[in-house]
Amino acid sequence: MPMLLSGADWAVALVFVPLLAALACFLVPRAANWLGLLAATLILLAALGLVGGLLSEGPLRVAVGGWGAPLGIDLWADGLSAILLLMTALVGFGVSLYALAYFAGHPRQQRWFWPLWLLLWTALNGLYLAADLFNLYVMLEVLGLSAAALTALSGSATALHAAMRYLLVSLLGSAAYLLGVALLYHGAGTVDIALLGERLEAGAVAYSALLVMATGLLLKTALFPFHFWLPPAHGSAPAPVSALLSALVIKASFYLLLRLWLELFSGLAGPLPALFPELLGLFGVAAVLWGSVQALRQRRLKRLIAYSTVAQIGYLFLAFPLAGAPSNADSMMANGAWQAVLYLALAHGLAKAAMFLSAGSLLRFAGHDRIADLDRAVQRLPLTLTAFVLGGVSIMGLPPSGGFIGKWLLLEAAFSQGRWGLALVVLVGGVLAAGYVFKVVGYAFTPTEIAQEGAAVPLGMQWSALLLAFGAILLGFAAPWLWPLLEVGAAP
Amino acid sequence: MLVSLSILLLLAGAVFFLAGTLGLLRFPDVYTRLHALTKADNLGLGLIVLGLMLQADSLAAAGKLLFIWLLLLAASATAGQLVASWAQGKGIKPWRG
Amino acid sequence: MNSVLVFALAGVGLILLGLYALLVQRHLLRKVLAFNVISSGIFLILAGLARRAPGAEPDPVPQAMVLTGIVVAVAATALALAMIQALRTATGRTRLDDDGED
Amino acid sequence: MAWLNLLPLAIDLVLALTLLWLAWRALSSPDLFRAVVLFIALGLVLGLVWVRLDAVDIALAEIALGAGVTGALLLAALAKLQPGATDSAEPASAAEFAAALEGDPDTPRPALAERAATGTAPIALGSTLDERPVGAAAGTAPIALRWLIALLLIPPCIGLGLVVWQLWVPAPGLTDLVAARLDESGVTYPVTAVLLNFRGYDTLLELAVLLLALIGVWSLSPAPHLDDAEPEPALAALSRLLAPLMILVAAYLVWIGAQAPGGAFQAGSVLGAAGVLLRLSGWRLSPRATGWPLRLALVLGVAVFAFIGLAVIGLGQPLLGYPAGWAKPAILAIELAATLSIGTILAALFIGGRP
Repeated sequence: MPMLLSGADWAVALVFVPLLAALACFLVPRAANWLGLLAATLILLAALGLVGGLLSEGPLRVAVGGWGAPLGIDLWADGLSAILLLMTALVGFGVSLYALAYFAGHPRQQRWFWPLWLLLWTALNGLYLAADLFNLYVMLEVLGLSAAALTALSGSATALHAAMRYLLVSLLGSAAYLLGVALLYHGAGTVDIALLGERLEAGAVAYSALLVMATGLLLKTALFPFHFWLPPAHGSAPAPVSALLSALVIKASFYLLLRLWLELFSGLAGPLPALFPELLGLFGVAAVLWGSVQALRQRRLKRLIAYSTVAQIGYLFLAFPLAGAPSNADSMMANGAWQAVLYLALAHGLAKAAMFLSAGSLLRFAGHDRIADLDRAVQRLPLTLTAFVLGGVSIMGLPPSGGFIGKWLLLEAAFSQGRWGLALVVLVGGVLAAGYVFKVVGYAFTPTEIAQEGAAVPLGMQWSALLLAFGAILLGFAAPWLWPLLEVGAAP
Repeated sequence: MLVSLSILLLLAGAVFFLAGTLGLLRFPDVYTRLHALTKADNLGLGLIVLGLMLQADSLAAAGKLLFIWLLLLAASATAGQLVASWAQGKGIKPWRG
Repeated sequence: MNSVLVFALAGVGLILLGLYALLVQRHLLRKVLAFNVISSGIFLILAGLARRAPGAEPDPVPQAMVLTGIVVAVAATALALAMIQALRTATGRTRLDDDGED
Repeated sequence: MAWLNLLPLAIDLVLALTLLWLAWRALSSPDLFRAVVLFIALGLVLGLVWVRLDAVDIALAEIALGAGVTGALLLAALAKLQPGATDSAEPASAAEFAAALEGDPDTPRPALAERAATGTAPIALGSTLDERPVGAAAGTAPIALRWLIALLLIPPCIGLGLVVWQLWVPAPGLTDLVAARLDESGVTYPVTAVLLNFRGYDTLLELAVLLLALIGVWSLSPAPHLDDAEPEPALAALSRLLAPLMILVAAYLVWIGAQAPGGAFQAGSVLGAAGVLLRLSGWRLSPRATGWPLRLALVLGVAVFAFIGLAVIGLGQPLLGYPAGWAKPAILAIELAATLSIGTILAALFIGGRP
């Protein structure tokens, strides 16, 4: 890590590298592959640089334009945002590698994939770095529009249909969020999250802002019962896009909800802030059960993985009732339930990306993604199936994967508080996940009556998926490196 | 004095707008409606602009108002022409009796 | 009662009308119209309340935010309309199937 | 004469009710064309409301973008969506006219547009523009569901209304802070100072959103083939007259933005309207220009903004922190580039589809 650049410079690079690369890809489509790969590498470096900066300098706050909140816009980074930035960089890098090979046969899709994906990446990085509610709104819109356009990339009727619905949901979600921003601004005279945290008082304004913002963000995060748009969108997009949507995009709105809850609303007095986590937990339980059962019933591989995402989103929300009332702002991330959430989010990001990428390889190989006709895919695409299974191990929560650590922390929190019901849901969800992962694996071992022809799958597609799957497993060993980073608390 | 003249002009303009609106709502077909729209409106707006010009702070402001009216004349004349020729292209017969 | 409040409350009314139409109407173009009406309602609340102190200069920050919001809404509308046209070309339909709830 | 004090409030009440009525009609009208035109009228009344709220910038943007560009986009889309619509250029050109008519906020346009709306709608009713299905309510949800949705929506909205009521206490917001540091911003008009300096980061991303929408539109489909039929002579004549004038107005709006309402977005939409007008009257970009020169014009705004924002870091300034004394030229350069890009993007969005 060259010490020439400070954490602030890395933060700026995280937003501007993908933005400028997107412009360059749009301007010179012929060079898009190389520009995209270059940008992905630089972003990965910048994310590592930012992590290094945080570890040595502590939490970061950058006043854009030098004005400082509340007049100007601030960027901030603490352990929570740095970890999500790092996950985004890792998954984004893996998916970019995959996309090089995947889109080689689709020049039209390739041409638009890169600028749209790099703008999506700009929005993700910008969102994790933003300390300003209105800036977050703009980031959410960049995110929503680019995600919807990417969903429609293949141009098929189902994809367009899913993308249209996704776009409407996403726009409605951002509008609800913006309404909350308007109420908070007029209630407290600022849109800076840290300042708002100091000024916001319990009352009708704060509660209504919480309700509309949470509704908008839950809609975007696709928590049950707002999940209806997710399976078609994630199931019909091109495989690299599905991976990005499932692994990264829903995490962004989840992060924002978590951030708002931690910084603004959880400390407020009153019945609503007490009731709110329980309600989210209830939705989470329903999501785990409903998503898993639906995943078991699917006949198409990508649909199955998409429903698995619905279930895994549920786990993230089980932590809300378990986290309890915050004792003070600094120890929030020392709370076992929040650590569990972060681990689950990371593990899901890596594992789900690996699974969707594998599904894309299988689709390329067989020309379809009917689970029943996988026809000895294990023998014929061993790398891909390994990636799928390793991702599945993390989703099931088997040791030593990252998913295991996350679920373990969650169970620990549930047991220590005597919340047996929630613990049971965590376990049942794991069993159901095992059911749908092994359903796929089982068919992949079975020969079908009519032997299936297979097309060649580029090695780049296979290895990049495997890389991400290994990441999901290795995450289980990464705890000693992650906790110190997580303790880099939010900047005051 | 100037103010009452201005008010008079503004009111007259409003009357023309009202008449134009009535014509638009009550006239039987596209061509007659266009007639109500373009003629009454151009005159109505002209009167209102004239009334406002009398109250303008500076010559420049009055000039701008006049300019707005001229632009609107050009635009509404063209729009009227476009709508009419489109209707004719569609084979819509002018209303008779 | 003053005009600022009147317009802010009209903003709430626009949100209500827009939400209702978004849920009830099936033609996608109408949903796009409804989304724009909702946005306008939110803008009225955001920038309308910026003029609360009587006689004083209105707060420029929410005004700038609404300007940004209007541009974003236009961009979103353009993308949505293009998507509707692509959907129409691909399927011949201008509404979402099984569209009761969203 | 106490009643004279109540007159402004009465006017505002009438405006607010008109707003709601137009919204309701626009959203419930069975004829799509009528719905769109009513929606444009709604945008124009909203423009008046913004003037009443002393938000002239928003009024300009609302009328140019919210009513004008959005309306033109909606009508163009409608023309392409209609079953059996062959001559898509003409309804669109009429639409552009409705939009071009409303160029300036100081004339009593809403009444005009309202009448233009009701005036042209019957034409549409007679033609294929009507999408009214045979089954009366097929375009909406079943009646029971509609009631349920309405009943479910009303309580939260009443709650929101109460919260807004509660928020109606004089609060300065950031007015004083903006005023205190206006001198350092390089411009003398507060809204422009917020947009391009204090919160310039948002504006940069907002430009990126516009570009993103265009990339999305281009990724979806190629541009529709426009037949090279002779344009209306009247339209051609008008566009020859208006296009140079609009470019002049755009330049004026950028320049005036430093001290009064105006700026890149309003100017850009005027420029975009000029482009649309030229296109409708038969003018085409030469094929050589539709490649990278066009793309360069599209990205220029974001690129110049980002470049200046990053270059100042090399001078020891924070991101987007213009050095003392350089704020005004920097903002002017950014606004000029942004205006060009916004105009090009809006015109390209109207045409729709990649070249």
